[in-house]
Amino acid sequence: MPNTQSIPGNGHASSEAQEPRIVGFFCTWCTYLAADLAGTSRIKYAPNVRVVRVMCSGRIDPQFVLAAFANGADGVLIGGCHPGDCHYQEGNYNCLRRARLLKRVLQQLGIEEERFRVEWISAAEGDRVRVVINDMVEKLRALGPLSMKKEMPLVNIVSQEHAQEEVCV
Amino acid sequence: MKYTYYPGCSLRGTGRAYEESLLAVFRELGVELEELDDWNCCGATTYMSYDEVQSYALAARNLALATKSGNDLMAPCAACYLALHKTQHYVREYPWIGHMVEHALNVIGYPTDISVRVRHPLDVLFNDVGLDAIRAKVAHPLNGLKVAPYYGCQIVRPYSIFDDQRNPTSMDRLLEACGAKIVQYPLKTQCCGGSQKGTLPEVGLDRVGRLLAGAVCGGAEMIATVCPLCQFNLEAFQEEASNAHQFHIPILYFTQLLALAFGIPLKEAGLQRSFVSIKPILAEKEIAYA
Amino acid sequence: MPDARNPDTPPRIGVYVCHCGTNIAGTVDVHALAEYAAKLPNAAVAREYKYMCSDPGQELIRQDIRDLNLNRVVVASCSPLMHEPTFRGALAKAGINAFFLQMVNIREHVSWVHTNKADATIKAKDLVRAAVRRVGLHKPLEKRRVEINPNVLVVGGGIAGIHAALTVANSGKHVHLVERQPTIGGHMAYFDKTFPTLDCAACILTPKMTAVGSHPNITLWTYAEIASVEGYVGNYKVKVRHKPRYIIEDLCIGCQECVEACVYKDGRWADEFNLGLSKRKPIYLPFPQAVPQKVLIDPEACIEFKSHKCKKTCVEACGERNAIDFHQRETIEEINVGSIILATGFKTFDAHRNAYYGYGVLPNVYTSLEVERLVNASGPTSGEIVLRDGTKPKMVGIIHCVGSRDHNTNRWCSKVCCMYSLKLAHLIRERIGAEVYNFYIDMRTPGKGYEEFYDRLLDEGVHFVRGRVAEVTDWPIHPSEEGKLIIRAEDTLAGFVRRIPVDMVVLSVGLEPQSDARDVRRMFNISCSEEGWFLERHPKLAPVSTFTDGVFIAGACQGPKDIPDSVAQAGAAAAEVLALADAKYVELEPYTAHVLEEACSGCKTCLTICPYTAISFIEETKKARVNEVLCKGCGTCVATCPSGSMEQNLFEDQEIFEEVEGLLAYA
Amino acid sequence: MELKRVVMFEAERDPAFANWISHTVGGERIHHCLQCGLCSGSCPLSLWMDYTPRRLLLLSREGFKEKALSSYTIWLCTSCYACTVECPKNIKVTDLMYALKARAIQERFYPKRFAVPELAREFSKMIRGAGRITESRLVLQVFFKTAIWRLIGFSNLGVKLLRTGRLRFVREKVSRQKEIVALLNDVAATRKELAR
Repeated sequence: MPNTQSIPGNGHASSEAQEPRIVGFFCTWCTYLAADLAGTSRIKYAPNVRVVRVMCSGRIDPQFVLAAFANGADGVLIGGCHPGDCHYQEGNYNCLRRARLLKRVLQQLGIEEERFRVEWISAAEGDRVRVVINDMVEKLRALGPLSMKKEMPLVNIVSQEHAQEEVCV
Repeated sequence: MKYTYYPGCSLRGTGRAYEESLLAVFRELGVELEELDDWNCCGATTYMSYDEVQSYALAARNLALATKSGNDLMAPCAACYLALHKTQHYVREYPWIGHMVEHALNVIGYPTDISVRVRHPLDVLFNDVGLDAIRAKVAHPLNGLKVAPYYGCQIVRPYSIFDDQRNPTSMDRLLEACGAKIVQYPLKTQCCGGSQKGTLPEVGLDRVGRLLAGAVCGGAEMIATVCPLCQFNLEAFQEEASNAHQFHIPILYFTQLLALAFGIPLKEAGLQRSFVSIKPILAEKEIAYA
Repeated sequence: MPDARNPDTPPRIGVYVCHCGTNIAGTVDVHALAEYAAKLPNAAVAREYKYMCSDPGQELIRQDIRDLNLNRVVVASCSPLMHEPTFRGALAKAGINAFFLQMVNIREHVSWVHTNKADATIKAKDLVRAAVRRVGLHKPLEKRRVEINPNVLVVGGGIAGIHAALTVANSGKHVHLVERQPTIGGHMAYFDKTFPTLDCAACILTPKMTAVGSHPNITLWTYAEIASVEGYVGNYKVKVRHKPRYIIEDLCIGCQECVEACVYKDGRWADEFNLGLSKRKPIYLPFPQAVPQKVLIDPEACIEFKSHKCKKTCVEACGERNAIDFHQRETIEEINVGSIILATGFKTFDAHRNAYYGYGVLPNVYTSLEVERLVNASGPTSGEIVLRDGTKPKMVGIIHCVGSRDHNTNRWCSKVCCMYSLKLAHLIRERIGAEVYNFYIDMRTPGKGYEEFYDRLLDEGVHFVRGRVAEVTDWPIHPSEEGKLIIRAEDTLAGFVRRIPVDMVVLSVGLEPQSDARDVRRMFNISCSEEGWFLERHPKLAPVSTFTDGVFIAGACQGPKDIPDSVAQAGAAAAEVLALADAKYVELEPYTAHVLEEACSGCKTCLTICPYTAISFIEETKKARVNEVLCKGCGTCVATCPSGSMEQNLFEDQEIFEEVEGLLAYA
Repeated sequence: MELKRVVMFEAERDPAFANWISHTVGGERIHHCLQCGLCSGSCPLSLWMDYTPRRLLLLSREGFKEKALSSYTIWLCTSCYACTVECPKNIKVTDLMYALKARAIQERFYPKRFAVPELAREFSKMIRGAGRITESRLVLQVFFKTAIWRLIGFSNLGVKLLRTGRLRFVREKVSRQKEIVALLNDVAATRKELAR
C-alpha cells in the first residue's frame, strides 16, 4: 500500500539526492545498543543511515530488504549480535542463512553486492558502528545511486521462492 | 627453495664477510638466492632523519622490484630489514604516505605493488630450512664453543615478525644445532649504538663497552651477530672500549659460525677478515676447520 | 493509510520533539523538525519542548491526548531503551493504549553522532516521517503477567556473593549460592589486612562465611558450577554441575584426622590457597576457616586414584563416619529460581606477560597476591616476610600498574592497586622495617579515608618514585648493585633515570575479567564490555541490572572494585532481587508472535526454528500455535514462515514495511 | 652560579610547532602521553640525555620549540625502538625523534661541525648521486665536514679494515641512477603540492 498522499519536502537538495541512502536493520540487543553507545561516546560518523529497530536480526524478512531497495535505498545494512552471542540463541544464524540466499537473489536483480551488508556488532563495539557505516557510505559513493525502477513486481515472488529454498535448507 | 637476495650497502663494504658466509651457507644448503636487480640503498635509519617519505620511496623501489620477481625477499642487514618492513606498514597506515610513494613509483614507471614478503636469514634458516636440515649439514660440530647470541634491536623491534620481541631464540637454536653452547645474554636485544661511535664517540663507546662486558661476564668466548653495524661496532672498538676488562673476543656473523660447522673453508666464509683471529679458540676447542 | 486490520480510524497523531536541553537542539533544528512533522499526513499536532521526559513534558502529551483526542503519539527524543517506558506510562495515564507510541531516537542516533546541522535535521525528519507512518498501524496490546519464583540464585561465593546471599536469605527468601572453589571466601580470604582501616580481613569475613554455611535459607553449593540456564525472568531453570570431592559432604565433620593420617607425612603438592608458596597433601582442607569445613581429595595426587594400591589410612582414620568415597561421580542437579545475581569476581593479571619484570625468572620477584599470603598470619610463613631463601629483605620495591593502564596489556586502571600497594608498603615497613620504594604513575586514592592513609604512609618514610618501571634485572653495572635486583625507571619528577637496588620486588598486578567471563555471559544471556567485564543496563541509573530481566550483577565481575564497593553493589543487587520477588508477578513485553490460523498451511517450518520450543503443532486443526509464555519475541519464526501466517506484536510486517517506506519516501 | 629566570611565559610557546608535532608521523597519539617515563627508562642512551625522551615529548607537545630542537636528546637516539615498543600508550616515540631531527636539520638547530646532521646530509647526497652507500667514502666525507682529528683516531682502524679488505673505495652504484633522482624529486614535488 504505497502511500499516495503527497508528502512535504524534507529539505533534501538535489545535490544531496546523490548522497547514498542506507536503511539499517539493527537488532535491539547488540547493534542497536552499539549505535546508542556510539552516541553516548559522541563518536561521529556519516549521517546516511536510517535505522529500523527489530528485536532480533532473525526477524529480518528478505522482503524488508527488497522493499528498501524498491523504495529508493542505495544500500541496506543488517546489524546483529556476533555468532554465538544472539540474545535469542540462534536468531542471527537464521538471519545469516537468509542473507546468503538473498545475496543470490540480489545478484540476479543486478544489485551490486556492496549494497547489501550483514555485520555482527556487539553492544560494546560503539566505534565499530562508525567504521562500518563510514566504510559502507564510502563504497556506495563510489558506486553511485542504485539505478532501478521504483516498482519491483519481483518482490513477493522472489521471497516466496526463497522461502521454498529456506524450507529445503 | 628460492629467494630474492637484497644485500644492502654494508654487505658490500665493512660487512663483506657477512655476504660471503651467507652465500656459502645457502649454497651448501642448496637454497637458491637471486640478487635483486639493480637494488638501491634502503634509506636506513640515517635517511629517515633527513626526509622520511623519501626514504620510504627508496625502500619502495626495492620492494616493487622484488614483488615483481615473485619470491620472498631476503634482507640480511637489520637496518634494511626494518626499513623495508616499516615502509610496507606506513604506506598502509598513513594514506598520504602511500599516495606520495605510489605517485613516485608511477613516475619512474614501476608497479605500485610492494607486498613482497620480507624475510631475514634467521627467519628463513629457522622456519623454512629448519633445524633438522641444518643438523644434517654439520661436519665440524662447534664442540660447546660458548657463544653469546646478539640480535641487536632492529630485527625484533618495533615489529616482531618471526621471533619473540623480548627474548628471541631463533639464533640460539640454530647455533645449538651446530654444537655451540649458548650463554645467558640478557643484553641480546639492546642497541649497539648504531652510528654513534662515529658521530658521538664517547656514547658509542659506552654502548660497546657494556655489550662486550655483558658477554664476557656471561663466559662467552665469541659473540654472534646478525647485523653488519653491530658486528662492526663490537669488533672495531674493543681496545678503545677496554676498561675493567681487556676485551679480545671474536665477533662473528651467525652465518660464519654455520659455515664453520658446515666445514666451509675459512676464506670462503670471510673468516680471515675478522680483527680477532679465531684460530686460537678453534684450536682450544678442537674444532676442525678447512 | 487506514488499514483493514487497524480498528480505530483514522489515526490522529501527536508528534513531540524533545530538545534534551542542547543535547538535541544543539545539532538538530528542532523547530524546523516540529514544523515539518505538523505537516505530515495524519499528524494532528506537533510540538517541541525542552525536556519531554520531564513532568510538564509528559503533561503536554496527556493534555493533547485529552483535548485533541489523539489516538497515536510519536516522541522524537532519546533512545527508546532509555525512555519508552516513561512515555508509554504517559499514554496509559491519558487513557489510550500504551503501545500507540512510537519513539524516534534523534539523540544517540542523530544529534550525538553527527556534526552538520543540515544533515542531522534531514535525518531526523526522515526518522520522524517513518515513525508517523508506522504508528498509525499500531494495535492495542497488553503486557503479560507471569508469576515470579521467589527463590534466588547467587553465582560466586566471594565477598559480593556472600553479602548478597545473606541479605536475600535474611528476608526469608531461599538462596542457592554456587561457588566453583571447594570453599567460599573469594579473593578477600587471601588478605591479611584491608585498606585503609587495616582491620583484619579474616576477622570481618569469617563470621559472614560461617553465617552462610549455617543459614537455614541458604543452600550452599561449593565445588560446583552452572551447567545451563533456561527460562525467563521469574522462572529460570538452572542446572548445577557438582564436581566430586570424593568426600560425602553430609558425613564429613571437618575433623581433618584423615589429613593427619594420609600416607604422605607432609605436603608435596602446590597449595592453591597459598599460591604454591607452601605444599599440601592429596587430601586437604583448603584453609583453616574454609566454609564448608569439608576436606577434599586431589585425584591427581592421591595414590589410590593412580594405583589403587594405597593403604587408605585416611579411610581408617575416618572410621565409621565413612565420609570418604573414592567412587564419587560428578552430579548434575536442577534448581528453579526467579532471579539471578552474578558475582563471579575477577582474576589477577598474569605477571609473566610483562617479560621485563622477570616474574618467574628472578626468584625474589613476587606478585602482590603472593605477598598478601606472605604477610598473612595464616600464610605459608605464618606472617613472616621472608624471601625464598629465608632472609628478610632490607630494600623492597613495589611496582604499580603491572598490567594496568598499558595498551600492550590492559588499558584500564585497576582502581585498587594504588591502595593495596600502600597497604602492603605499610605492613612491610611495620613488620620488618625495610626501606620501601613505590614506583607509580599517578597515585589514585579517591575514597573515604584513602588520601589520609597515603598521608600516613608518607609519615612512615616510604619512598615514592613517579615513573613506570622499565626493567627489573639482576645484572649489576655498579658495585653497589652486586647480588641485588635492580629496578630501572625514570624518576619523572627529578627528570633522570634511576637504578634502585632492592632485595624484593612486588608486582602490583591489575584486575582482569575471569578467563571464562564470555562463556558465563553467554550462558546467562547478558552483555560484556570489550574487555570482558559484565555490562550493566545503565552505567548510572541501573548499575547492577543487565539487559536480561531477572539477571543482576555485583562486585568485580562488572569492573575493578574494592571491598566496600563490591559489598555496596551486592546490597543493591539483593534489593533489586527482593523487589522483583515481592512483586509476586512480572510484566513481560508483549512482543510475542502469534499464528494467523486462517493462513497457516501447517508446514511446521516454524517449529524447527523456535529456540524456545514455544510453537506446537495442533493435530486436529493441523495448524501451528505459539505458547505466549514461552515465546520471547525474537520474531525469527515470523520471518521464516513461508505462508506469511505468523505475526509479531509491534513488529508486524506491515508496520515495518510502512516504516521502511516512510524512511525513504520524500518528494 | 648565576640566577636565571625559570618562568616560561605563554608568549614563549610556539603553538604552530605543537600543532606540527601532533600531526607528524607518530605524533597522532602524543596527547595521550601520561608522562610515565617508560620511554626514558627503556632507552639505552637516556643516561646521556639532557632531556629524557619523556620530557622532550612534553616540551614538543606544549610547543616549547627552542628547548625541544636544541636538545641533545634527538641526536642521541639510535632508533632502537625500545621506547616505541614499550610505550603503554602506543606513542611512536622513535618516529617523533626522526621528525624532530629532520626539523632541527632544516632549521639548523645544532652546533657547527656537528656530526649527526652532517652524516644525514652526506648520506642523502650520496644516495642521490649513486643510489647506494660506499661506507668508506661516506665516513671520509663526514669527517672532513666535522672534525678531521677523529680520522687520526681511526687511522689504525683504517689500516685494519684495509688489510682485511673491508674498506673498499670502489664506488657502489645503481645502474639506473635516473630512477633514483626522479623518485626523490617526485616526492619533494608532491610534498610541495600537498603543502599548497
